[in-house]
Amino acid sequence: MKATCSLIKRDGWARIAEFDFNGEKFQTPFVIDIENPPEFIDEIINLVPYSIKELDPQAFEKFFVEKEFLIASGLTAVPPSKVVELLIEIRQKSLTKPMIATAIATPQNIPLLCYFGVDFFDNAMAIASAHKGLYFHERVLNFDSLDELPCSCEACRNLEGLELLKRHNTIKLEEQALLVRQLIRNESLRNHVEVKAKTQPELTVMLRIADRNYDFFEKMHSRFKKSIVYPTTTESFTRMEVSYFLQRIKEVYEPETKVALLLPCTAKKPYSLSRTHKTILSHLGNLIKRVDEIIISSPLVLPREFELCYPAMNYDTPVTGHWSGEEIEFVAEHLSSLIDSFDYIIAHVEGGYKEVVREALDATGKDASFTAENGVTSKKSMERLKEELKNVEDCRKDRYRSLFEHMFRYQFDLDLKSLTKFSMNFKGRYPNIFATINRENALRVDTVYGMLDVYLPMAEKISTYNVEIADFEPKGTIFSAGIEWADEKIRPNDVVIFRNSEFIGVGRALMSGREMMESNKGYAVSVKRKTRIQSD
Amino acid sequence: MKATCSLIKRDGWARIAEFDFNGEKFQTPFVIDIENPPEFIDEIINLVPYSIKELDPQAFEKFFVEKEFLIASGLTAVPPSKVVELLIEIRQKSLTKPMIATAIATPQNIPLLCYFGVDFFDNAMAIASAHKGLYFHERVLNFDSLDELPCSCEACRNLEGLELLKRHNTIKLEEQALLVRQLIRNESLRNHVEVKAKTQPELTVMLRIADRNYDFFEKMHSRFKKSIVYPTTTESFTRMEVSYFLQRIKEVYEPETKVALLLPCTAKKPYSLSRTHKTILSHLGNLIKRVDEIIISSPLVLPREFELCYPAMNYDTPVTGHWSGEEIEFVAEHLSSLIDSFDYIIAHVEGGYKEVVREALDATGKDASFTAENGVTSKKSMERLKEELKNVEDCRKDRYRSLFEHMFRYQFDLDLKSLTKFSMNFKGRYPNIFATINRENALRVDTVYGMLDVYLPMAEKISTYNVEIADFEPKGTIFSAGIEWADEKIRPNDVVIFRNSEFIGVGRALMSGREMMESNKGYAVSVKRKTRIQSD
Amino acid sequence: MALVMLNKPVALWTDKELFWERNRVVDCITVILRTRGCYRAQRDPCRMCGYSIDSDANVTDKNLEKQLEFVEEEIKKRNPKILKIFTSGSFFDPRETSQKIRKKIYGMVKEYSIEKLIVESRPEFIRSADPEVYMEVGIGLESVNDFVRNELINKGFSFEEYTEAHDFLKSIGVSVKAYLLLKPPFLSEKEAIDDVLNSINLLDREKLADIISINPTNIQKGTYVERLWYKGYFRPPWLWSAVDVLKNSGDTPVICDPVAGGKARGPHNCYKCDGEVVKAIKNFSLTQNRDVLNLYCDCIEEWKDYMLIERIARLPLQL
Amino acid sequence: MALVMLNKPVALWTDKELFWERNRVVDCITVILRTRGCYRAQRDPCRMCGYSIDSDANVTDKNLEKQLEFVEEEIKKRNPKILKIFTSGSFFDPRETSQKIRKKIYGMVKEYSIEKLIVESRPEFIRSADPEVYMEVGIGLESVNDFVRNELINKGFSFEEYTEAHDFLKSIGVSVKAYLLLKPPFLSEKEAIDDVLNSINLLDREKLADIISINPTNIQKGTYVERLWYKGYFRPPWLWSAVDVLKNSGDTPVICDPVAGGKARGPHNCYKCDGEVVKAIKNFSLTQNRDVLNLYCDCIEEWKDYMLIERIARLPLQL
Repeated sequence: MKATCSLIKRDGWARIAEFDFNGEKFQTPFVIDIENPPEFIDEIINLVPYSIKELDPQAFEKFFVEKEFLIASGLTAVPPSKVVELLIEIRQKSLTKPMIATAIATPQNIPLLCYFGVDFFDNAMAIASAHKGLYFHERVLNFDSLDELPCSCEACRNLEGLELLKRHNTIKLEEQALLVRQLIRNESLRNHVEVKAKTQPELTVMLRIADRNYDFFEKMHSRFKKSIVYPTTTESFTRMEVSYFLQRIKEVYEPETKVALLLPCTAKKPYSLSRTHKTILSHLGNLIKRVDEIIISSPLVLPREFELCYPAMNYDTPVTGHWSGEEIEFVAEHLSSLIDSFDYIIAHVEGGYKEVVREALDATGKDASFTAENGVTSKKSMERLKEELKNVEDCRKDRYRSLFEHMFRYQFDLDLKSLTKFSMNFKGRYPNIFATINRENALRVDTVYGMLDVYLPMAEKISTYNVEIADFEPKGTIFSAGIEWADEKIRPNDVVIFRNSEFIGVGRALMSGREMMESNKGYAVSVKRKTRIQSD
Repeated sequence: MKATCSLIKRDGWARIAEFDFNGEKFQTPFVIDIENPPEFIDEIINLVPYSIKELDPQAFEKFFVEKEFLIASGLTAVPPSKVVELLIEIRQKSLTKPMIATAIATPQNIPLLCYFGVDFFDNAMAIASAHKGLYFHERVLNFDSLDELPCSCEACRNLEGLELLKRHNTIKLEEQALLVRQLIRNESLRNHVEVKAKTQPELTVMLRIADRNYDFFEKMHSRFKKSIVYPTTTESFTRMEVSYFLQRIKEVYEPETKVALLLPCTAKKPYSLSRTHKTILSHLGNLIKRVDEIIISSPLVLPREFELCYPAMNYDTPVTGHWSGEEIEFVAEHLSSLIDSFDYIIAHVEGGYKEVVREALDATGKDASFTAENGVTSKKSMERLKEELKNVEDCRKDRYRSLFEHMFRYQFDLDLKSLTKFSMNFKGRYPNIFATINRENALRVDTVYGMLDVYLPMAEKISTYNVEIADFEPKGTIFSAGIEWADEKIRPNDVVIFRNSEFIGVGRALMSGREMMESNKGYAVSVKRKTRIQSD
Repeated sequence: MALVMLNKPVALWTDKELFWERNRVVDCITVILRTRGCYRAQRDPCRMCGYSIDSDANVTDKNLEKQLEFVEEEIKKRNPKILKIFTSGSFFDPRETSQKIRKKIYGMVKEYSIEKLIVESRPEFIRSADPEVYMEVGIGLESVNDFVRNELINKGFSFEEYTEAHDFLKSIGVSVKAYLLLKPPFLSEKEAIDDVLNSINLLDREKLADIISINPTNIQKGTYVERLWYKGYFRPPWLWSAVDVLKNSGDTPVICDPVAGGKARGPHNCYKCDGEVVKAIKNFSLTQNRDVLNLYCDCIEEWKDYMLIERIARLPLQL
Repeated sequence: MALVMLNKPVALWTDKELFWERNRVVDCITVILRTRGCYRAQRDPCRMCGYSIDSDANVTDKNLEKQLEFVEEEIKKRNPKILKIFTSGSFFDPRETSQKIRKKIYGMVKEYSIEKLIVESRPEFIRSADPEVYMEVGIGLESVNDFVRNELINKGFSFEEYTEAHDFLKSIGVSVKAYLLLKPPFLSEKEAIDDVLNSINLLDREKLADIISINPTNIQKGTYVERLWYKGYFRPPWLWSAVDVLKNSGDTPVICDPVAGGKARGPHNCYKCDGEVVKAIKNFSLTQNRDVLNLYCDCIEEWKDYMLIERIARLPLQL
């Protein structure tokens, strides 16, 4: 039996895909009913479970046969850290093959398993649980102890006893799979994964260990998303959205001055449109151009240049006024590397922010003057800050230019200045700003995704994140079948430049670059704009 | 309209109660359907919302009338910290009155609101959300973006459009209320609250701020429970089960020797039945009686004497092998106060545990020898530990006696030694052990609740946690109507001694002591055993 | 403030108005004179009233004369049948418009054959009028319910004071227009509708007004209601509520001009149907034809539920 | 190990046994001799076999003679119709029971008028027997499927070797009992049932056994299967599976004695009905009456679902 995979939507390794098994179609994540299995069930059955590998590598070698499915079986017999290892090992065998985790699905673990790239589940655990009197819900409940059923599914309303339990438990799995599908569409699965991981210590362990596998998750990590990051828990600090960003800004940050001005974050995004930042900025006027601004938040810390870059625009932290020791340590560490190249620091912060700065100063051995007192916008604070800045060497940082250059480097790994030979101008009302060349739009800040959008005149100049397509006129969506070559750096949601002999255009990647080359079906690039190549 | 309240079951401030409004009965937590409201609705309607107090105290004074209900209204207009303040303020007005939080309930916040003692909710937010196209689920979803409905409730299966949304959203509230009811029955609401708090930053903030209100939550805190603590998140460290325990053991700990032996925790509970501890203890033989043992875990740290005490028997921590800075700090702080009275420390620990010990030593200025190397049960480790103990002054700690004395002090605030004049003997197979006086059972370790159970000969000697009841023969359950006086220290689940002129007995409290006196209906004490008082 | 401002009315515009006594629609000039303003405005203002912003303590009779000259010019140009003179206070309060100024206005009305003069006043000042000028006096009754009027709105006069003023005006042949406030602070949407309908009902039954004007609350700068609104405690009424009130009024003519209708600070529905509904309300106000109020939009369902929600929530739910 | 142990059989007990050729139930003595054990046990044992624990490399003919003396005493006391001699290996393997010992046994059978001698052997050793003793030889065929027998169980002989041994034995008038293993490692519950039924079917159709004995896998100390079981990769079969097999067997008599039945390490159901079901299986083994297998317990539903679950899970779900 041959399976074909058409990718519909990715959120990291989690995906909605349509699998076709000899004409029968299944959209993932999908829960197989073992009482009424699909025809492809034989592709999932192997003699030994995958995890036997640990106990008896020879038996595994001898009896485990690779099939159309990537089969993650026997996971209940190994500890959480091993489950993570096996899932990652299995998922990496193929980008396109369907992956099933057998006999393990519960409403609690489905989101996390999808996060590892599992496509198919079954209701074995649901049925086994039913026989043990376990009733699936947001927590697993004891059926016999229930006075009333906290559910209005068809099973709970029409069935009784064992039949009710089996069907209800299965429905809860299906609901969870459908919920995950929706969250993939919203690009917000991770928030949900973090919540569900809290329901059981083993899931918490799995998630914590998962986050140590940066390389695996980075391969499918969307660098730009339309969803919001809710850093409500410890694991939020180690999620890809945060790790990648903090890592990447360090790689591409090029401050222009020798003095860093540290400012506190604000609930409103972008920060510079908040009341606090507006007050400070308008008070300082041109003085602000003498320094490089760095905004301290939790878990993010970033130069002003990245405040429109995902996820700086798209996070909402719970603020109690109290910084935990861990938060301070985490943020201070990242702040340290950002301030490393500066001669002097002006820290216009108070409270927990100040503790962060102190720790970063200790780590770097830098000096700083603290200018805030009784609120960062108090009269005294503002005066002291102004005085401090007056002593700084004059400089004329161009805010928009710097922002575009940084975001461009972050996104394309290219130097905008040299590409455009300084011919760029800027327009628009912050944050909806444009870079133009010869009065034509070249780049635009896409505030939904926190990235730069590219216009055709600029597209031609971008040599990275390119996709070569077959000779057809691209319309709407480019399918992976039509892709000849793709930059391996490409991740889902990246802005890509596609070309063939006749056309050049700009699109949004829906797959990773490697996936574009490896898969034969599915949505690869959504076309934003294109043009016929001018033959000269 | 008069409401009467019969308490059925408490889990902290959250409760299942039956309210009777002129003959119409409602079991809480209950969600009012505003499209089809109960007759008592007028008791909930006030001219101004409670939270107007903040904006205009005069309007509040003038227009807010106290009614049969404690009305927490207008909460959506104030920040999370204020919501917490108001909820606590309102709940404290009465232990028996029904409390409603109006126009705020979502499936996400119901558990937390119940945790504050809210009894009634309404579906105003559910309906308002429906009109905005919001579809309630574990996350709030956008109805229009749903390809398939991840729910099989009657609304999703039979209705369409707005009617579907309104009904579905309401059903999700009702399901959540029923789920909470079940979790109250299981005494495990807090685990769920911690999970749900992760769905939204404001709820995370509310929970964090809630935990700063120790005094409020302590008033209804069950010191002993049958449920498991899953410390999967930062907020688990500040939950009452942990805070109270760590605080209380410090108050009642009385080490007998001058040397503390620090040991690592184990997944199996009680620790002393784990393979690791069994190995160590059997290896040391009588030497162990020369020291006081302290077990280091996260977030708990406790003398061996409390290993059967809730929640030391009843927690399951996610273990990745990595201790976070915050964990180390937290545990070290509590360890510091436990080791303060010792002359010398033997730390038989490695890895993260060692870091904890180092930090505690720094804080207390104590010395320690570290005896473990390559595993705490390695041959070398065991030998070094033994050598170390041989140098310690001989002592003959009686393990059972010490355990009973500590648990007794923890539970009743009384000195068992002087109460029993040293006449006690011990029997049973650990952890199911008994203290006897004149061969009669006096005390028993109740391993389900992690507490001491009391037999009648002992009951007479206990002067605290007493309840005076009216003159009737207590059977099964004592209702609060029959209670004349109760020790204010009593919390739900406490073992209490009840008496009247004819009977004395032992029961389990189902309410707090104050509540027993203030309420006229409801389950107050469940009778375990009783006897007619011998008249001499 | 420059003197020149004191010499100009706050505003002046031409409009169509129902001449209800004659059952026809005529041209009308509306003038808002800048006066010293309502005597309560500074000390103890009504919770929704922001008109003090249009008044100035420095206004003298001289200024008012100048303002009237300006009005006269307009009258000459437009030749209206009805003249409305509003003062952001009480026309009959001598601190706002002195006897002298009032006489000047009566004179203008007669000179230019204006058929009707419409003014506004709190009831306590209503003691006299020019019997030769056909007048209509608008009184901000707001509600027949003393609790609503005085506790919620802070109006500071009783229903009895209103009826006395009404009876006096009728006795000298002056028409009375009662203003009713649709949605005072603290009343929920439905309670507000009920209160207005209750007022209409009583006024109609007892013939205590010749015409009733419904004012849906709008958020005026610097008012108490604005604070409520800003903090999330108040939503201006739905236009559907005004429609509902108009549909269920009695025999007494009822008009309504929804100030800021369809705006966030004014009465509004879903913002999609608002234009149409405002137009219908205005149309009804001119024609008293209930048929024009047969309107539909999807948001009518939301409005119905909103009434249930606000009843228990005591504030609008912001989503 | 003390010498005295080598001089006593591992075990000896009296039991009822179906004398199937005569269709009656008779007294039977079963002896497990301590021999050097199966030659494969140390090098390359079957995955479920823990019998090596009952053997000892030091056993000599002297010891075996002593053991037989012990047996003889018992025979004198009990006077059984059937004698079963098991060696934790192969009766015909001269390394276990030499020609001399075997002769001694044949002699005992004749001397005490025992009507039938039952022994066990791997097929490769079956080359001769005493024509004067009525014998039945049990062969651990386990499955007719070579893959199952050799890959999964590691038995190390082919089906052909079995049929050759069978044909030889039949040619000299010896009965053949085929042992079938119910649930080898790695087969799921249902696959295991199907495999046994497939084996029964073939043996029955081709008349390749006189009697079939079903051995539900039990967890023996020190075995590969024990490791699987300990780590959560194996569950002994349900007794319902044995019942199912027995119910669906053919004309060849089928017996089953579920070792450790109803225990965690043996075939079991829900532990509530196990006693009754084991009894019924034993009863059937004596009577071949299928009616005794009409049993019911709630857990039969769980067993049915368990078959579906284990098929996909490839291990038991521990809850």
